[in-house]
Amino acid sequence: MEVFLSQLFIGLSVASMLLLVALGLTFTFGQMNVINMAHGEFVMAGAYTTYVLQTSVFGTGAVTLAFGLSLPLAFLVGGVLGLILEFTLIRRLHGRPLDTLLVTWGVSLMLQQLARDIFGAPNVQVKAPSFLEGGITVAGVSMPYTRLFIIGLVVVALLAIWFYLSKLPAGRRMRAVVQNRDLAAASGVRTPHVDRLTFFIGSGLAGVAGVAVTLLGSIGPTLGTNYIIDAFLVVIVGGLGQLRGAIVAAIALGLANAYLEYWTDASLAKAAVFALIVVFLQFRPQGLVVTRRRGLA
Amino acid sequence: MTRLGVTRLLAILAAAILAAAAIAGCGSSSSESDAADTGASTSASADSGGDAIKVGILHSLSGTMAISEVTVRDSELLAIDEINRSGGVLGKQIEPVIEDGASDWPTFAEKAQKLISEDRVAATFGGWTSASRKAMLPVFESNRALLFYPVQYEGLEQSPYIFYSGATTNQQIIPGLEYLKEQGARSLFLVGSDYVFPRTANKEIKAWARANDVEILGEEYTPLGHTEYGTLISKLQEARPDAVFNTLNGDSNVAFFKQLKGAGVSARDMPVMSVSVAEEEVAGIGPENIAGHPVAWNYYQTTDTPENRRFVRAFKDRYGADRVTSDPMEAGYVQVHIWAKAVEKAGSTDPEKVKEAARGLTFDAPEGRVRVDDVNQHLYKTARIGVIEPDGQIREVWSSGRPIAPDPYLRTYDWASGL
Amino acid sequence: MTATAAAPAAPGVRDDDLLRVEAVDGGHGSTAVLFGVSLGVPRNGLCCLMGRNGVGKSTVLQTIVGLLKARRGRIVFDGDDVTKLKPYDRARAGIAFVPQGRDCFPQLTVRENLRVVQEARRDLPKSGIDDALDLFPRLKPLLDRPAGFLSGGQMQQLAIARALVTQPRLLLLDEPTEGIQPNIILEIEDAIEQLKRTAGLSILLVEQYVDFALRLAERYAVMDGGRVIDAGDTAGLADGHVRRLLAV
Amino acid sequence: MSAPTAGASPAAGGALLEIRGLKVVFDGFHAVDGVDLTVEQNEVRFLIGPNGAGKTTLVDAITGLVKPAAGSIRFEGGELVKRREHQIVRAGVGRTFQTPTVFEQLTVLENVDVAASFRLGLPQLLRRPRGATPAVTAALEAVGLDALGDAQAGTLSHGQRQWLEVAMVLCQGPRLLLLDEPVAGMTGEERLRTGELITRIAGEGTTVLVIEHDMDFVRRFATRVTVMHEGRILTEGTVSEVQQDETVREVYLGRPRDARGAGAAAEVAS
Amino acid sequence: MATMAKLFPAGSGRGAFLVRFTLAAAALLLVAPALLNDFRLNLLARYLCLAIIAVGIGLAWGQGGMLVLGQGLFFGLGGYAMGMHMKLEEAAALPSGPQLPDFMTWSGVESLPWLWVPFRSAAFAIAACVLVPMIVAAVLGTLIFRQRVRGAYFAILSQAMAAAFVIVLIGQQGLTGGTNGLTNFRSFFGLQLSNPDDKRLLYLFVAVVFLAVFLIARQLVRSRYGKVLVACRDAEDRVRFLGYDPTRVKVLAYAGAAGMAGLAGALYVPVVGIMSPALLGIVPSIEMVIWVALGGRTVLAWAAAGAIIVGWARTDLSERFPSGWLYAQGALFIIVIAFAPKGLAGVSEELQRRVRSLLSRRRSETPAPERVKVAA
Repeated sequence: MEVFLSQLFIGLSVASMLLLVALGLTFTFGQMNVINMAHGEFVMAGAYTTYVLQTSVFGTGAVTLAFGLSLPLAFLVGGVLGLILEFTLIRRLHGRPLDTLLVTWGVSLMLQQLARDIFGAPNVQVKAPSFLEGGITVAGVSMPYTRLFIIGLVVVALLAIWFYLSKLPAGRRMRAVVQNRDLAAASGVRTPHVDRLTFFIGSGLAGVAGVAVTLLGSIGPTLGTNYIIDAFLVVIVGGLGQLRGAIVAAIALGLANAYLEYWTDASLAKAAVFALIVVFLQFRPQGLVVTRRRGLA
Repeated sequence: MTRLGVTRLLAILAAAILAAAAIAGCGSSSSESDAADTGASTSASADSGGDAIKVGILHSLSGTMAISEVTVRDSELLAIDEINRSGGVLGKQIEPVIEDGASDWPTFAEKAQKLISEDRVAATFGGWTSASRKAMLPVFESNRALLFYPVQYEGLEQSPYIFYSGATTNQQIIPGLEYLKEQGARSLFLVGSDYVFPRTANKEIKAWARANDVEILGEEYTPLGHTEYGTLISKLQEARPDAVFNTLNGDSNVAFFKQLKGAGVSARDMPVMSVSVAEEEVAGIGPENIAGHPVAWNYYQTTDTPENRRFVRAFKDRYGADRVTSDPMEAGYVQVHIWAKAVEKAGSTDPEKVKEAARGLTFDAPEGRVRVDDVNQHLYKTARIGVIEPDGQIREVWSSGRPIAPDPYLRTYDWASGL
Repeated sequence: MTATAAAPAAPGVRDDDLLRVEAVDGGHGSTAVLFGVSLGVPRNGLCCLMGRNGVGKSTVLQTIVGLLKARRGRIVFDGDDVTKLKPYDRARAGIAFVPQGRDCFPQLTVRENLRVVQEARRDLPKSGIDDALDLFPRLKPLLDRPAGFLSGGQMQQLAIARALVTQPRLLLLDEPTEGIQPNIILEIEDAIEQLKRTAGLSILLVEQYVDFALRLAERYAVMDGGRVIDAGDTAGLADGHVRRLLAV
Repeated sequence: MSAPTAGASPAAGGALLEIRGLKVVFDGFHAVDGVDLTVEQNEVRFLIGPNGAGKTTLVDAITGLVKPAAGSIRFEGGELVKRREHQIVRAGVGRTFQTPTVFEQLTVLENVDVAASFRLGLPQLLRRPRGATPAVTAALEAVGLDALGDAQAGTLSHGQRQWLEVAMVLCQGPRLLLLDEPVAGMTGEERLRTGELITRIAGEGTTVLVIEHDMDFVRRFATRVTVMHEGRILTEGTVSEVQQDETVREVYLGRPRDARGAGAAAEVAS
Repeated sequence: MATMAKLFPAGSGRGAFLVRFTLAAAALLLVAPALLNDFRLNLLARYLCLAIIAVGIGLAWGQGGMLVLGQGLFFGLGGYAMGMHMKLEEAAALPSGPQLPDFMTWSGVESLPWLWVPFRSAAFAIAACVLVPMIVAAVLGTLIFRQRVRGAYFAILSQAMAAAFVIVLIGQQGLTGGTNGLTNFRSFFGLQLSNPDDKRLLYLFVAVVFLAVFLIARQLVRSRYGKVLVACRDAEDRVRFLGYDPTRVKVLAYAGAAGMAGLAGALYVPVVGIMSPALLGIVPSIEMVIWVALGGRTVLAWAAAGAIIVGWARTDLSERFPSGWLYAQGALFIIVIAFAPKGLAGVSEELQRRVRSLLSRRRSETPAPERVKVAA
C-alpha cells in the first residue's frame, strides 16, 4: 500500500514535469501545427536564465529572490526566443508541418552550440531556494518540497492558461483561430498576431519548465533533448492541441512510468511505455481527445 | 516575386557552400595523402616541416560527453605546452592535432584512423567512455599505433597498443569497497548507468561482496541521460542499505543527487560512494547536494604534493582561477608527460620503441609517483578515498599510502577467479 | 496592375460601385476555378449572385474576402484596391463575410462567438453585439451554449450576427438559407430585408431562391463554368430571363 | 476480397443495388435519414435535390466513405456496409467526386494506367508500363483526352479533370458507376458529350447513378429520377412525373413569391 | 557553347539516364579508387552505406510521403544481424575458451543466447540483414497505416520506435553489447579488415551494392507501383476509390526502405568496424532524413548525393572547425529546408534551366519557353 502511494506520488510528479514541457508544445503544435523540435532548447534557455540570475545578477546571497524572479523572466526569455523563431522561420513554413520539424531541429542544434559557447560545455549548478529544502511525509510517503513545488507550478500554469483562454479576449481569439482559422481571419482577427502570441506563450511555458528542471536535474547545453520526445508523446497521446488530453496523457504516462519502473527497471519501463503508446494509437489514432473541425471550403 | 528571388539566391548560396566544402574535402585528401607531414592541418601551431612532432588529441568537443572530455583536453594541452616550453621532445616541438569525437563512438574510430593515416601522429591521447575506447581499440591495434587513455575504467582489458593512465578496478573500486566495509557497511545497493563500465564494475563488486559477507540489496541501471530518479530513490529507501555504490555517469549524477537530497536522504543516513564524480562534476551537481558523500579516486585537487601545487597553479593560470582540476584531468596531464619521457628515452617516436622504453618508467605526478607496469601498460597508482566538502573540494580521508600495482584482470584476488 | 481605368467596364460593374471585382482569375491551390470574373455591388444596394452548384460562386466570395488569392485582376473596395490585403485587413476595411453552411467557432459559446469578433478591434463598440442580437432574438436564450450545438438555422443566424458585429459596409452572404428549416428561412429573409434598409450597408448575396433574391436585388450576376455569363440591373429584367439562364 | 465475376451477377433486370433504411448521422445531424432506394441493372438513374439534401452523403455511404448509423446497402446481393472503400471498388462500384481529384504529379496517361491496374498482382505492378494498354487508350478516347496523354494532370482545367476522373473509373469496368455532378463547370457541348458517354456506358452493361442539378441535362438523359430532400427520398419516377410533382417544384425552385406563411407550412409537412 | 549544352542535357529519357548512370558508376568504381587514399576511400564506402539508407528514405518519404524519422531502427537491425555473424565467426576461430564474443565474456554470459545461435549460419545472417528489417517494418507499418496514422503523428511515432529500440539495445548488454555495441571485428567473409587491399575490395563491393540498390529503387519508382505510391502520397483517399488498399501500398515502400536501411547497416559494420546504439537513436535517425531533404526528397539520385555530400561535409568541416561546425550544419539544414524545399535537386534544376535558357537565348533570339513545372 505504501509502495502504491509513494509510486502514485512519484508518478504524479513525473507527470507534472512532463506536462510542464508538453503544455507549450500543446499550444504550438495544436494551434499552428508546428512541430517545434527546438522547444527543448527553450526549456534549456529557461534553466540557464535561472542560473544567470542566481550567479551573475543577484549572487548566491539572494537565492530565493533570484529563483522567484527567474519564473517570469524565464517565461519572457523562452517567449522571446519563440517569437524570433516564429518571425524568422515558422511563418514562412505555413502548411508544411513536417518541414517545420526538420527546420526547428536545425535550430535546436544551433541553440545547443550557442549555449555551449556562452556557458561552456560543463553542467552548471543552480541552488534551490531554502524553502524548498526537505519535505513532508504523509501516510508513509515522503514528498520533497521541490516535487510539490513543481506539481503546484503545473497547477498554477494550468489555471493561468484556463483563465487566459476562457476569460481574456486574447485567449478567445486564440481559441477562435484554432477552431476556424479562415473564419477568424475573415472576421477581422489578425491571425499572424495571434500566431505570434501563441508561439510566445507556448515557448514561454517552456522557459518556465526550464526553471522547474533546475530543481531536479542537470543544467547543460543538451538538457532539452532529455525531455523533448517524451513531451511530444504526451501531445500525441493527448490529441492534437487538446489541453485536457495532454493533462490526462501526462498523468497516464507518468504513472505508467513510475509503476513499470518499480516492477522492472528504468530501461525496460521506458521501452514498455513506448510499446504501450503504439498499442494505444491502434485504438485511438487521433489521441485521447478529438474534436471535429470544419473549414470554410 | 522578390521573395521568390531571395529564396532562390539563398538556396544557391547554400549549395555553393556545400559544393565548396565537398570539393575542398576532395582536394585536401588527395594532397595530404602524398605529403602528410607538410599538408595543411587543423593544428594551431604554425610550425612546419620536420621541426614538429604531431600528436593527436581526440576527445568529444560536442555532444553529451563534451562536458567531461573538454576538461581533459585542456590539461593535455597544458602538458604539451609545458614540454614545448622546456624544449620539446627530441629537440622538436609537439604539435597537437585536435579532433572532435562528438560523443559518438564510430566517430572516435573514424577520427582515430584519420589521425593515424592522414596526420601521421606519433601518439594519440583521447577517449573517456569505455565505448569510445572499445571503438578505437581495433583501429590502434591494426595500425600498430599508440593510444593513451586517461580515465578510470572497468578493467578486463589489456591491449598492446593502449596505455591506461586511469585507474583500473583494483586501484579505485576495490579500495572504495574496502573503505565502506571499514566504515561498517554490511549491505550495499548498486546504482549505475546502463552501459559497460557500471555493469562490469557491479559484476566485480558482487563477487567481492560474496567473499566479504556484504549483502547486495539491489542493482539498478538507468539509461544514459536519465533524469528521473524518484522511483529508484524510493527503491533505495525501501531497501535501506548501509551504503550505495554509485557508477552513474554524467548528467544523471546531477539528477540523482538533487533528487536524493530532495527526498531527505542525507550522507549520514546512506552514504553514496561514487567513482565517476570528480571536482568538475561536483560543481555541476552543486556541492550542497552532494556534500558529505564519499568518492574514490587517485587524485584530488587538494592532494598535497609539490607537483600538484605546481599543476593546479599552472592550470588556473592558463584557464582561469575558477576552474578546478580532477582525476581524469590529472591522468591526461600525466600521460602526455609519460609519453614524452618514453620518447626521449627511446630516442624515437616509433610506437614499438616507445612501448619498450615506457616499461617501468616512473614519473612524479601530481598524485605522487606513478610507474608504468612492465606488462599491462597500466599505471601503478595510489588509491584515495575522499569526502566532498561543502565548498566543492574533496578532502582525502583515506589513502592506500603507496601506489597499488594495476591488476586489470583481478588475478591476484581469489574471489575474482570466476570473472 | 493589369486592369486600369482604361479597361472597358464589364456589364454589371459601375465606377461608383462600393465593390468592384474586375476581371479576376482565381481558384483553390493549383485548380483554376474563376476566369475573368467581373461584378459590382452598388452603394447601399444588393447584388445577387446566382448559378448552379460548382460554378464558382463561393470561390468568388472567398476571393473577395481574401481567403483565396486572385491570380489576375483586382478587387476594389470603396475606391481602394484591396487585392493585396490580408483577409483581416479587408474585414477591418468593412467587408464582412457570412460563409456557407454551419460555420462558427464550435467550442466557443454564442456570446464568445460574437465577443471574439468585437474584441478583435479596438474601434468596435460592445453595443454592436446587442444590436445584432436584436435582429435575431432567437439567439438570446442561447448565449451560453457552445455554438457547435446550435441547429443549422440558429448557426446561420449567429453567423450573420457575427458579421454584423464588425459594423461592415459590405456584407457577403453565401447561401444563407441553404439546408435550413423553412420557418427560420423566413426569419433570415426578414433580417436580410431589414439589413438592406439599413443605411450604409451593401450586400452581395448568393442565393438559390431566385424569387426572393431578385425581389431584393438592384443588381444581379449569373455565373457558369467559372465565368459571369450575364449581369446587370434587375430593373426591367424580363421575368424568366434569369430562370432560363439557370436552366432549372 | 475478390469480387464475383460479372457472369455471376443476378439475373439481368434484377436489382443491382438495394438500399434499405439507410441513416447517416454527423454530430447529431441526420444527413441521410432513412433512405430506401433500388437501382435496377443497366439503368441510368438520376439523383436530384437541392443543396444539402443528402445526395453526396448517400453516395459516400454506398462507397464506404462514411459509415452509416443504420440500414443496409446490398450490391449484387452482397452487403457493402461493413466493407472498406477499396473492397467496395473491387466489388464493382466506381465513383467520381464533386471536386475532381486527380493525381497532379502524374501524367494523364499514368493517372488512367494506375486506375486500370487495380486488379494486377504485385509482380505485374512492379513492372514499368510500356505504353498504354488498350483499356487505357479506350478510356482516354472515350472522354476525348487521348491527345493529352503526356500532360501533367496538374495542368488540366477543371472540366478536363472531370473527364479524366471519368476515364479513370471507366477503365476499371465497374458494374455500378456513381457520378457526382459530372457536368458541373462544363460548357453546353461538353455536357452533351458527357451525356452521350453516360448513355453509351449504360448500353454496354454498366449501371449509372448520376447526381446532377442541371435540369436540361436531366431531362435529356435520364430514364428515372429520384428526388432527395432533407435526407429523405421525396419522390421517384420519370422526368416528367417528377417535374409535375408539386412538392418537388417547391423544394427545388423555392416558394411562390407571396406564399409566406402557407408555403412554409406546406414544406414543414413534407 | 555546344559542349555546355551537352553538359546539361535537356532530355530525361532513357539515353540520358544511361549516360549519367555510366558516368556515376565509372566515377565510383574507377575514378574514386584511383584518386583516393585508403582512408578517404574507406570514408567514401561509409558514405555509400549512408546513401543506401538515403535511397530508401527517398522512396518512403519522397515518393510515398511517409516521413520516416526512425530509420535507425532498421539500420540497426541489419547492422546487428551482420555484426552478430561476424562476431561469431571470430569467436569460433578462437583457440580456446567458451568461444563467445568478447563482450559476452566480460558481461558474464556463459553460453550463447538462443537469439544468436542461427547467426552462426552465413546464409541466415545475410538474409536476416534485409528480411528482419522488412518484416519488422511490415508489421509496424500495417498497424500504423491501417489506423491512418500519418503526417506528424507517424513521424514522431517512428522516432519513438527508434528511441525504444536503442533503449532495449543498451539495456540488454549481455545480448547486444550495450552502449559499446559490437566492435573489434577482424574479418568479413574472408576479407581481412586490417588489410588495405582487402578494404579496397570491400569498397568496390559496397559501391556495386549501392548502384544495384539504386537501380532497384529507380525501377520501383518508375513502375506502376511507383505511380500508385505517388498517388497515395498526394491523395491517399482517392486511391482507395481506385480499388487499392493504401495501407499495403505504403507498407511495401516502408518495408522496402527498411530493407535498404538494413542492407546499409550490414555493409556499414565491416566498413566502419562498429555497430552501436549511438548510430541508431533519434539524432542519427533525423540526420538520415536531413541528408535526403538536403539532396532533394523526390529525386532518388539527389537523395543519395545528399547523404554523400553531408557525410563528406561533416567529416571535412569537423576536421577544419572541430568545435564550431554544428552551427554550419544547423544553418545549412535551416536554409535548405526553409528556402529550398526541393533541396539541391531543385537548385540544380533551376541552374540547368537558367543555363539552358541562357544558351538558347544566345543561340537564337527567340525567347525561351515558359517553364512548365511550377516550384511547389
